[in-house]
Order: sequence, then structure tokens, then C-alpha cells
Amino acid sequence: MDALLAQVFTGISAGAVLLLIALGLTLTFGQMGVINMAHGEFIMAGAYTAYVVSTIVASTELSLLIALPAGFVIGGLLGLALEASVLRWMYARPLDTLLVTYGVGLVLQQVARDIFGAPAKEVPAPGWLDGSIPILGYDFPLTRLFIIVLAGLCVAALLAVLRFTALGREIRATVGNRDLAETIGISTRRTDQATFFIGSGLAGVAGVALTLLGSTGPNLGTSYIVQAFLVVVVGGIGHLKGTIVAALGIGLLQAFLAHALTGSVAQVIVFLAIVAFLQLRPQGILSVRTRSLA
Amino acid sequence: GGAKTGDTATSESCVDTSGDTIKIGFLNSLSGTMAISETTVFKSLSMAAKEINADGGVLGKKLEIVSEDGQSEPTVFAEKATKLIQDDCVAAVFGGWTSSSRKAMLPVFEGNDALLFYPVQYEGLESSHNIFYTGATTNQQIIPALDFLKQEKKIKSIFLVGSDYVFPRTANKIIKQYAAANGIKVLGEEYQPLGSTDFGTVVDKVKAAGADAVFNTLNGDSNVAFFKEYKGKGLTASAMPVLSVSIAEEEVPGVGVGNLEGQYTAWNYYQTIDSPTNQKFVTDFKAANGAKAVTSDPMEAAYTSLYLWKGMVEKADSFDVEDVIDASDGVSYDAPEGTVEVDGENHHIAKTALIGQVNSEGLIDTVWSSDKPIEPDPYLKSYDWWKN
Amino acid sequence: MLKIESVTGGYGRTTVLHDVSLEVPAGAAVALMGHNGAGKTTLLKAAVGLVRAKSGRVLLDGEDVTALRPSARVKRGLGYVPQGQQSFGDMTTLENLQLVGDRAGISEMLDLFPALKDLLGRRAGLLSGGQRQQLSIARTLLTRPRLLILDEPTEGIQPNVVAEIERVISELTGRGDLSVLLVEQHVGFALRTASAYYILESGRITASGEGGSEAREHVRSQLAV
Amino acid sequence: MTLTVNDLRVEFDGFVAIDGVSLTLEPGRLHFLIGPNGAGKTTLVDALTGLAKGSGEARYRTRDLLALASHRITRLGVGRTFQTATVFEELSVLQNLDIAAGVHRARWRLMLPRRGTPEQVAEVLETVGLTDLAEKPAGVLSHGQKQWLEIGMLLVQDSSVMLLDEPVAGMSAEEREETGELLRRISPERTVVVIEHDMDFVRRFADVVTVLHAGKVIAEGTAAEIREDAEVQRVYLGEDA
Amino acid sequence: MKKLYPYVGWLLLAIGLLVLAPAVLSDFRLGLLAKYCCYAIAAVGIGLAWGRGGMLVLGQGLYFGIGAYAMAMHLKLADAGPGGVPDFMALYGDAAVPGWWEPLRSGALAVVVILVLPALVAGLLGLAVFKRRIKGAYFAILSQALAAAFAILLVGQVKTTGGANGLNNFQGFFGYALFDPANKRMLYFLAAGILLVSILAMAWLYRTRFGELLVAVRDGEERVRFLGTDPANVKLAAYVIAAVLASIGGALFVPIAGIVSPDDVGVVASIGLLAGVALGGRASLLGPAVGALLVGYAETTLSEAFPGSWSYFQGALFVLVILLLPGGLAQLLGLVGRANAHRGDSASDHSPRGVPRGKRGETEVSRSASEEAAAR
Ligand SMILES: Nc1ncnc2c1ncn2[C@@H]1O[C@H](COP(=O)(O)OP(=O)(O)OP(=O)(O)O)[C@@H](O)[C@H]1O
Ligand SMILES: Nc1ncnc2c1ncn2[C@@H]1O[C@H](COP(=O)(O)OP(=O)(O)OP(=O)(O)O)[C@@H](O)[C@H]1O
Ligand SMILES: [Mg+2]
Ligand SMILES: [Mg+2]
Repeated sequence: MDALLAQVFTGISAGAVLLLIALGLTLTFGQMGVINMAHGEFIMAGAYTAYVVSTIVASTELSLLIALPAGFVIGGLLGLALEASVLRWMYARPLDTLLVTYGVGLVLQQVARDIFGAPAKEVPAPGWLDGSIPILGYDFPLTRLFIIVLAGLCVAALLAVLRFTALGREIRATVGNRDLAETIGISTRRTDQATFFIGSGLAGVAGVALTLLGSTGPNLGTSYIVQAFLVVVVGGIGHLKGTIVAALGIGLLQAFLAHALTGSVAQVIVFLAIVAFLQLRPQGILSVRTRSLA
Repeated sequence: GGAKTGDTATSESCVDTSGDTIKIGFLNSLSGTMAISETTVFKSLSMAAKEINADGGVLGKKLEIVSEDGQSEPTVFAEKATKLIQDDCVAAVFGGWTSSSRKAMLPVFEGNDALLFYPVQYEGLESSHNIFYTGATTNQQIIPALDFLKQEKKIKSIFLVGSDYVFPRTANKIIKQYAAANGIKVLGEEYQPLGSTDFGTVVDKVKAAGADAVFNTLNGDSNVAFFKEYKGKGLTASAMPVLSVSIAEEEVPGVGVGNLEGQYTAWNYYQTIDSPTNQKFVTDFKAANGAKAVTSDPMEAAYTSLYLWKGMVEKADSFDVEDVIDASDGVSYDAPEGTVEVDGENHHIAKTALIGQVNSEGLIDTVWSSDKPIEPDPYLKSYDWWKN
Repeated sequence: MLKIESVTGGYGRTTVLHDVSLEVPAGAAVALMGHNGAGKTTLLKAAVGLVRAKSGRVLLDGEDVTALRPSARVKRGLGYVPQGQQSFGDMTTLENLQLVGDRAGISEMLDLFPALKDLLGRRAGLLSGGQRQQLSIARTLLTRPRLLILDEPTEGIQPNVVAEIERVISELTGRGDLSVLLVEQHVGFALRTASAYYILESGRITASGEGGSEAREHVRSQLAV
Repeated sequence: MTLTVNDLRVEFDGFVAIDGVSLTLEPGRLHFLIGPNGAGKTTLVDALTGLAKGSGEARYRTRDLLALASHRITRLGVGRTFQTATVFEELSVLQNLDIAAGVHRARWRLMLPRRGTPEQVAEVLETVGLTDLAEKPAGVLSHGQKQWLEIGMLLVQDSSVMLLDEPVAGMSAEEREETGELLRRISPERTVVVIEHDMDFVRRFADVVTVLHAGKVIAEGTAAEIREDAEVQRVYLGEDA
Repeated sequence: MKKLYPYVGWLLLAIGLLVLAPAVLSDFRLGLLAKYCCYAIAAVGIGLAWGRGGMLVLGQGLYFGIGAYAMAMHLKLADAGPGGVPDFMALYGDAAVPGWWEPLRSGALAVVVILVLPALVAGLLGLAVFKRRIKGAYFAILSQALAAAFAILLVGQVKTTGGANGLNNFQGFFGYALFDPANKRMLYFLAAGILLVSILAMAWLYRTRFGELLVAVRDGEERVRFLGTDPANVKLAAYVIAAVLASIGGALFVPIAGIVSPDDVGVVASIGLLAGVALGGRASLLGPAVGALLVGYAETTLSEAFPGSWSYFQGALFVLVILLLPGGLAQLLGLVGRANAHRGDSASDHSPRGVPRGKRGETEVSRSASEEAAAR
């Protein structure tokens, strides 16, 4: 029983992590169609931000709370820079962005290596996240609990922005048909920048959160990027709710399999399961029909 | 139509010994996942080279370093090794870290009859004519560690956690046979993909199993995730100690002193060793790489390897690979870890096993040591419980 | 209101417009006619800013907007209904309207295009051609433009709605608070709504004149092949 | 060959776009399909060409089109054009037509290169007046030119059933005239169905007119009859028509 | 003249590879060039699937790996001799050859596997994916995931695939000793020859109606249905060909590089294969091959010149080429218009959401179209 419970909890927290890393992609990839391989490096940047903050701010208790917004800004600015310098020229050919951003990712990794050195850095977790609390007789690490909550907040915030500001609509309009959007008075440039700032900012936040679980090194991003995209794809590109479901689903699946089999076999099966899943729902969990050809 | 299989290799070495310098190659991963560890090895190698050049070089020839990046990929290691040997004509190559990098280079060095010095503890069961292993083999690290757990910790059960590649699997194969022979129960054996950072399930299992100790052969980043999860789930060094064989001084900060304090490691060298040679080694290294820099076993082994090669060459009074190999037996060096001696048979070196415990500054204190240097026994011939 | 001064332009290396000049006086409706491929759409795009003018100027209310992005021009009171029933296919009809209009404006438009009322919740991509065209016009009118640029607005729209659109445009222009530049194959519609017309042949203005019935013949003769 | 549609229904999650339409489309006459925006005209064509799922039956040459995949339907000889012209933007006009002509080639011929311009393609180029644009990528065509190309692609396919969705939209009066004449010329040995809103055009060329409204057939007959139909005037033509 | 253009290029390439290179390069360098040729063969396939077919094949490492491992397993068994057990299995495994290895003892069968297995896998996968109309980003991410899964799987099977170590230490290649430089040269000519042949094959394919149809599918997949062709089959054919070429490249890679490891088949490796194609010009005939050769060369020389920091250059390469030269070097030479370059996206339904093509950045797309027209 409690073995099962353990798997459910681990699954959920794993799902929360996936959600956190994929959330930004639902904007930049899901909404704008940019296959941003540097997303992983934005996450890494967030993690390093947390590290830098922890070295500046004396109190470990506070540094995390300061790091979160800081990470958002850093990630956002990186995204903004990327958009303004490269991506803005490439909206007509979304698939190409994959290679460009992959290149950017490589550079960012090396930059991190040169600035912070190859060895991983440690970001001390605040005292109030030490230990665990028992839930139904299973002690749940506070760090993981924190991440679940954080993921929840980010989703809520994002939903709020998309729903209650014009931005949400303008993003979709801009992506849907740039020229048309321009001709009804939407400044597509600003929309693109805003979208990318938020999307990349969320990556930064994810990075900060990840320091609670893993190491902070130049390769931090690469280990997450593939999964992150899978989550978005399974969720149905451009559908936030789908992404949430997908993240949790994959998290749980992973947890249960990992319990039964070795980690690597579990991962393989998860991948294959996803491929199989897309057979059933080629457009992801939430799919939309269009009448248009092509 | 070239040679058919079965004919024997006949490759001409192109090493140039005419000048007043002699080329040697350093081959470490300066990029990719393994850069984390291997850059430090590169630094200590460079330091050794500087020192040697400072007092006259080898056989009066200054060392000229050719450095290549292994990029953490076996295939690249093989390519670069070939380049160093065939294109740069180096007299010997120093480097490699992962088993895969070594396995990838092995045929290259044998095929070209060249020299490799490999500085990292590994899974044993190997001894190549063209490779010198200056890190520990299993009977100098794994087995002493088990002895320690059995004799000092009096453990009755153990849980095995490792990354999913050759070293952990071979190590655990040995551990399981040792355990069987010594009445220790193995309560679990878990492998995670290299670089995996998701240890929720694994730690749940560890906790559920409730073994007396955990034997950890995880590699690199995975350790960080593992220990954070371990602490998060309320497991402690006192209640359920973890003995790690791949966490050295430079990894400790990354994992976090807080997460590691009190946990055990098994090596043949620690920065805290207090001997004049080591103090010099440490101070020189800090001088060269900043006060924050730490020294660790693989770095020391690499540093030592360069001096051992120097010793062999001078004993042979030649840079020729075969001469050097012939002269290798018995060559010894007063290393930071203590005096080491080359075994001409299996090309490993005798080392003293040290069990350490992570202290509050993130350094590692020796808590137990084999009374004398242990003769290398890569194939565990001398252990009757071992059957491959 | 709109002044196009000897604009030359096109797409990439192909020049479509050759030294075209045209004026839409405030409160006037001007029709632009020509064969397929003559360059009508291109000219409109140049006026809107979707096609860059290689030379020449585009003036809105006397202000030179040649360098401005379309969105900037729209903010200065320009409204554009492109050819080909374009809309934001992934968004519902309502969302399409909300992009530019407030509640009041939207309900106003729905009275003008009642067909849209039952379609508010449906994704525009799923609308029928004519429905999409109506949506497109409604969306543009919502921006309350002072200059309305229409590219074959009646295409694919059922006759009685066409009549309705015609009525609205004449009314707005009549009130003098709207100027119109209209591309229309439907000569009758064009001349009834427009007070002046230009004829474009392979990128050049070949004729122009006042609207009205006698114009019809002139236009026909001009366009006849 | 006659195409008989029997009690066709098309439903999109809840919304009924085609609500029990029965039609007999015979060769040899120009059949027009008119009706208010959203009446279901395009959907009807979509259903007949496998683009929209429909229930009921559409018999053609002993086959039920509703059960076939789009490309099979085409190979059966039922071709269509699209309301918003869709052509292969980066292939030349010639290539566009040549590919359309592919229906008549054996599969293995795909492995051979195209030599020059197949004569039926050349003819069609003339017919639709795109000869001198033949080498241009279709993407650069103007709206009307694309419409022509669409028709051309249908012509080279030489389908025995042609469903044209507002083919003359965006064409000038003269061009409409030509298109009409063209349709007249090809209709005798074919079943030609044209969707159109331009009543002048309908009056000029329609042999039979079917009026669709809210997914139902509300009238059928000659253009003149239709014009007098009160219902049609109310929902479609408007009083002044 | 224009029609001949590519063939002139091919001739130059042939002379360079078969005459010049062997004359001027050291054994070691020639060995490297042979390795690049293997990548180039895979690249040629990618050119077809991605450049012409618009399928961004992010997971070609999978097929490269199938070929490579099949060959490696055969070489291992051949070294071990009849009934023998490969060295690493004796070491880590249960000293017994698993059943699914056995068929590869026979050289003939090994070759068959190398050619047929990827075709089967690609065929089944493609059938499933294309019939279900999975395209664009979905397809790209999916194929990438498969490559990732494949690599992880290999790493996990230490006993039967050597795990992270991969397979290496081969003595012979179909009876020829691999340490012998003469034989290595022979291998080089084999690789270069196959590369040149596969390019010729592409030249033919591009001129056939299939080649045109493929582009049509890319530009308007759904539209093609109404011209009487099921686009899925067209894409499938292209995808399978690409897979087989990748597999051949992988198979040759093994004796040449003397090793294959999961790193050579994973996500990074797969993207690496794309790099050359992008550089050379994905839609052009020679572009992918030449690009792959150049990238390989650049990678080696840069990493030798600046150990540790060559990833700066690799990154920069991706960014600059894709950004400034969507058509790759071929574009510089005016072999293809920018339009061709765009085609990569065109087919892929242009955006995850399937926005009608041409509308997103219409002027953008069509402009390029016109430029191509001008280029003709
Ligand atoms: N994106 C483009 N790139 C290159 N040339 C183009 C492009 N769009 C149109 N053209 C060319 O410019 C000329 C004029 O096109 P335009 O669309 O302005 O014609 P039009 O007058 O609007 O025709 P229609 O009445 O059919 O809409 C045509 O010959 C067309 O081939
Ligand atoms: N996939 C779909 N999902 C939901 N509703 C749809 C879908 N396709 C069409 N509709 C609706 O079905 C009705 C019929 O559409 P259709 O395109 O057939 O009309 P039409 O007669 O062609 O109109 P028009 O003359 O404007 O082209 C419209 O109300 C349209 O919104
Ligand atoms: Mg036009
Ligand atoms: Mg319609």
C-alpha cells in the first residue's frame, strides 16, 4: 500500500518538475512555434542565478525567495536577447529555429563552463525546506512539496496572464497570421518579445527550483530538454491544460515503471509509450481540427 | 589487398628523440559531461609537467605538451588518441577517466604499440601491455571498503546504488560475491541512467529496504540528486551510512557539504593526508590554481603517473615504448599518497586503501586504512570467493 | 486622406508597381479596378505597409508613413480588409472580434452581420468562406478606421449581405467620417459605392475618372480585352 | 456518369451542417449550387471528396464515396477545386499541373523524370491562360491567377465529376464570361457542379440550380424559377434582387 | 547548362575524394575523411527527407546506430571465431552469446540486416506516423525521442551491447586486418565510393516525378490527396531511403572509427548529422554531403586548435548558417533559391497548430518564391 502511495507521490513530484520545465515551452514552442533548444540552457541560467544569489545573500533562508524572481528576469532577458537577435528573423520557418537555438545552447553551456568552471556548484537549500513532513504516513520531502506548489503557482500565473490580459489573444493572433495581426493594429514585435520574455523567464524559475533537487552544472539543461518537449507534444502543442495532464501522466508512469524496472528501461518504455500514445491522439491530448488544407 | 586477419601488427613509431624536447600527450575531456572531473586531472598533469621541466626535464629533454579534448565521448577519445600517436608522435599519453574512454583507447594503443597512463580507479579485470593504471583496481578500493564495512561497521545487510554502466555493474558483481562469502545480505541493487537526476523512486526503495549501509557507485551529477533526495527523505549518515567510491574532494562542494557530512568514501588519497610530500603537492596546486582549489585521488594519481613514466624512462635510458615497459617493474615514486611501486606484471601500482569521512569543511578525513600498500590484483586471482 | 506618390515596389526582386500615384480625398470612396494580376492587391499592400515601396511615398493625412509598420499605420486610423477571407483560424469568432473591439462595438457589429451571432463560439478556421469574409470586415470596422481599404470585400458573400455592406459603406462615407479605397471586380458594386475610380494595368495606372453611371461604360471599355 | 447523393448528413460536434440532402447530379448539364453563407455548400463538396465525414450515401460508379479516402475518390474520377485557392506555392505552375495529371500515370512511372511538357498539360496551360507564367512558382500568382490554376489542375485530371467551389470569385467580368464558356464546353461529357454567389453568372450559365439553406435543399429548378422563389429571396437574394 | 551544373560539382567532388585526398593526406587524416564520408552518406539521406520532403528527421542516429551496431556485432563475432564469445561478454556478461546476436555471425546476413532492418523500422514507424498525419514539430520531437530512447536502451544493456562503452577493439573486417594501413585506405575508398554513388542516386531521384511529388507533399500535403495520391506513401518512401542511407553510413563508420558507442547514436549525434546538411544546403543535391564533410573537418581542426572551446564554433556555425544562409552554401553558389531552403518548413504544416501555409509571413514565403523564380 504505502509502496503504492510512495510511487504516487514520487510520480506527482516528478510530474511537477516536468511541468515546471515545460511550462515556458508552452508559450515559446506551443504558442509561437519556436523549437527553442536553448530552453534547457535558460533553465541552467536560472540555476546559476540561484547560485550567484546564494553567494551574495548571506541568509540561506532568504536567498531562494530572492532567486526565484531573479531567475525569472535573467531567463527572460536571455530569451529577449535571443528573440531580438536571431529568432525574429525566423518566424517564417519554425523548424529551422531548432538548429539555431541548439547552437545558442551550445554556446551558453560553454559560457557557463568558462564563467563558473566545469565542476558543479551547490546551492544550499533554505532551512525551512529541510527534512520532510509525513503525509498519510509517507514523509514527503519539503523541497519536493515546494516544487509542486511552485509549479501550481506558475501555472496559475500563466493562465491569469493569458486569460485576463489581451496578451494571450494577441500572441495567438500574431502566430496565427502575422500580416493580418499587423494590419489590425497588433504590434507583432512587442507581442513576440513579451511572449519570449515570459516563456524564457519561466525556464529561469524552473532552473532555480531545480537547484533544490539536483546539481548546478553546465549540462543541467541538456538532461531535461528532450523530456520537456515531449511533455508539450503529448499535451497537444499550444494547450496549457493538456501540458499539465501530460506532465503528471508522464511523471506517474515514470515513477511506477522505475519502481518495477531499472531506471533506463523505465525511461525507454516511457518514450515508447509516448510514441504509441501519439498514435491514438496524433495531435496530443487536446487536439483541434482545422478546415484549412496544407 | 592488405594484410589478412591473423597477421601481426607492424607499426613504426615516429617519436622524434633527436631534439632537446620530447612530446607527450594529455587527453582529457575539457568539454561535455565529464569535463567536471577531467579538467582537474588536466591541471595536475600540467603542474607535474611544469615541475619536471623546471628541474631539467626527462633525460635532459624538456617536455612538450600536446593537449587534446576527449569531449566526454569514447569515439572522440579513440580519434584523438590516434592523432596524438600517429600525427603528433608523442612518447606517451596521459589521461582518460571513464571506463568507456579507456576501453575506447585500449585498442588504439595496442594497435600502435604506444603508451597510455590511466589515472583513475576502475573496475579491474584488465591489464594491457600498453597501459599503466595508476588509479586503484578493485582489490585496492572496493574490497577494502567492504572489509571496513564488515569489520568496523559490522553491517549485516547492504543496498547497492549505481549508475548504469560498466564500472558499477562490475563493482556490484564483486560486492555481491563478497557479500555471499561473508554472510552479508544484499537487500537491493538499483541502477539509474548516467546523468539521471530523478532519485525519488530509488531512495524510496533504499529507505523501505532499511539496509545497514548503502554502497554507492553513482557517477557525477547523479550523486547530487541522490544525496539531496537522501537527506530530504530523512536518511542520515549515522542511521544508514553511504559509502561512495566516486566522490572525491572536488565533487563534495557540488553535492553540498550539508548533504554529505559524515558519509564515507573509499580512495587511496585525500587532501588531508599529512605528509611533507602531500603538503608540498597541495600548496603548489593551490598556488597554481587558487586557494579554493582542492586536490583529489585521481588528480594525485595523474600527477604521480607522469613521475612514474619519468622514472621508467630514466631507468630504461630510452623513450622507446618497449624499453620503457621492460624497465617499468619496480619503479617507485614517493607520491603524495605515500610511496608507490609499479608492478611490471600487470602494470598497476601498489596502493594503500583509505576509508574517509566527509568533514564539515567538505574535506575528507581518513578514518581507516589498510595497514600496508595493497599489491594490485586486477583479476582478483588471490580471492577464492571470486569467480567471473 | 491617403496619398500615394509615384510608388514603385513589389516582392523581392520582382517589381509589380511602376510609379503609381493615387489619391483618396477625405470622406471619398475610390475604386481601384484591373485584371487579375494587374497589381491591385500589391498596391493596397503598399498602402498598408505589407509591401515595401522601393521608391515613392505613402501619405496618411499628409504625414509620411512610408517607413512605418502596418500596425503603426492602423493606429493612425487606417483599416484593411485583405483579400481571401483571412482570419485567425485558431481563435473563435468572438476572440477574433475581441482582438480589436470592446463589448459595445462588438454587439454593434453583430447587428450589422447577424450571421455571426450564432458563430461566436466557433473557431474561425471552421467558418465558411463567406462567414469568414463577413468576420474579416466586421473585425476591421471595429477598429473604427477613418480610412478603409477593402480588397474584393464582396467575394464569396451572399447577395443580400453584399447589399447590406454596400449600404453601410455608402452611409459611413456619406456622413463623411470615412474614406474608402476599394478593389472590386463587381463593377456595379464598385461604381455604386465609389465616387471616383482608377484602373490599374500591369502595375501602372492607365485611366481614372469620376464615379456614376457613365463611368460604367468607360470602365468596361478600359477593362475589355 | 450520374452521382446520386442520398440523405447526406454531416455533423460537426453537435452542429448539423448538412441535414439530409438528396441530390441527383447528372452529366451533360451545368449544375449550380447556391445558398447563404454557411448553408453547407462547401461542406457538401467536402463530404463528397472525403474531407468531411458524412452519413448517408453518395453513389458513383457502384461505389459509395462517403466510404472512400480522398485520394481514392480522386482516382475514381471525382475532382474538386477549393474555395480559397490552394496550390503548391513553391512548385512552378507547370509542375503543379503535371502533378495533377499524375492520376493517369502508373505508379512506377513516378520513378522516371519528367521530360518537357506533357501535351495535355500544355493544352490546359493555354486554356487557363497561364502559359507564360508556366515556369513561375505558383506562390507568386495573384489571387485570380491561382483560381485559374486550380481550375487547370482539375482540367488536366480530366475528372468525369468536377466540383468547383466558387471558381470565378475574384475574377473580372470578362474572365467570368470566359470561365463560364469553358465550363459550358466541358460539361457535355461530364458532371459539373459549380458553387457560386454571383447571380448574374448563375443566370447566364446554370442549367439546374439547387438552393441550399441551413443544410437543407430548399429549392431546385432553373435560374428563373429559383429567382421567383419567395423563400430563396428572403434568405438569400434579398428583396431588391 | 543549369541541368549539368550539379554533375560538374559531382565530378569535382569525385576527383577531390578519389584522387586528391589520397594523394595529399596522411593515413590518419585519410581515416578521418573516411569517417566524414560515413556522416555524409547519412546526410545525403537527410537531404532527401528534410530538404525535399520537409520532414525534420531529428533521430537519424537511430538508423545510423542500427547499421553501426549490426556491423559492430558482426565484427565482434567474426573476431571471436566460430562459436566464440566476444571479449566484453566474457568480461561483463554471462559468457554466452545471446540468441539475437547469432544471425550476425554470417557476414552476408549482417549486410542484409544493415540494409533491411532500418527499412523495416522506418517503414513501420513511418506508416504509423504518416498515416496518422503526425507532422512538423510533432514528428521532429518524436523522432528525437526515439533516438534518445535507443541510446538509453543501449547504455542499459551492458551485458549485450557493451553499454556506455559501446563496441570496439575489432581485429578484422571481412577477413582483412584492420590495423593494416593498406586496408584502411581500402575502407576509405569504399566509403567515398558509396557516398558518390548515393549522391548520383539522389540526382536521379530529384529529377523524377517522385522528386517533384515529394516537394508537392511538403508544400501542401493535404492538397496532394485531392490529386489522387496518398501523401503518406510519398513521405514514407523518402523516410525509408533516408533511414537506409543512415544505416549504411553507420555500418561503414564502425570499421573506420574502430568503435561505436551510444554517444554516436543519441540526440546530440543526430543533431550533429543535421549540421552538415544545414550548412551545405538541405535542398540542394551536393549540399548535404559537402556540408557534412566540411562540418566534420571543421569539428576536428577547431577542436584540435582550441581544445575545450570548440563548441563555441559549433554553436556559432549553427546560428550563422541557419540565420544568414537558410539555403546553406549552395545558396551562395546560387544552386538553389532561398525558397528551397524554406521548404524545410513548408511541408511541416509550418507550425504546430497547422496554420494555413502561406498566410503566416505570406510575403516572406512568396518573396523567396519570386527570388527563386529570378534565380532560374
Ligand atoms: N508574393 C509575391 N511574390 C512575387 N510576385 C507576386 C507576389 N504576389 C503577387 N505577385 C505578382 O504580382 C502581380 C500582381 O499581383 P496582385 O496580387 O497585386 O494582383 P491583383 O491585381 O490583386 O490580382 P487579383 O485580382 O487576381 O487579386 C501578379 O503578376 C503576381 O504574379
Ligand atoms: N469543421 C467544422 N466544424 C464546425 N463547424 C463547421 C465545420 N466546417 C463547417 N462548419 C460550419 O458548417 C456550416 C457550413 O459551412 P460551409 O463552408 O459548407 O458553408 P458554405 O455554404 O460553403 O458557405 P459559403 O458560401 O460562405 O462558402 C458553416 O456554418 C460552418 O461554420
Ligand atoms: Mg488581388
Ligand atoms: Mg463555401
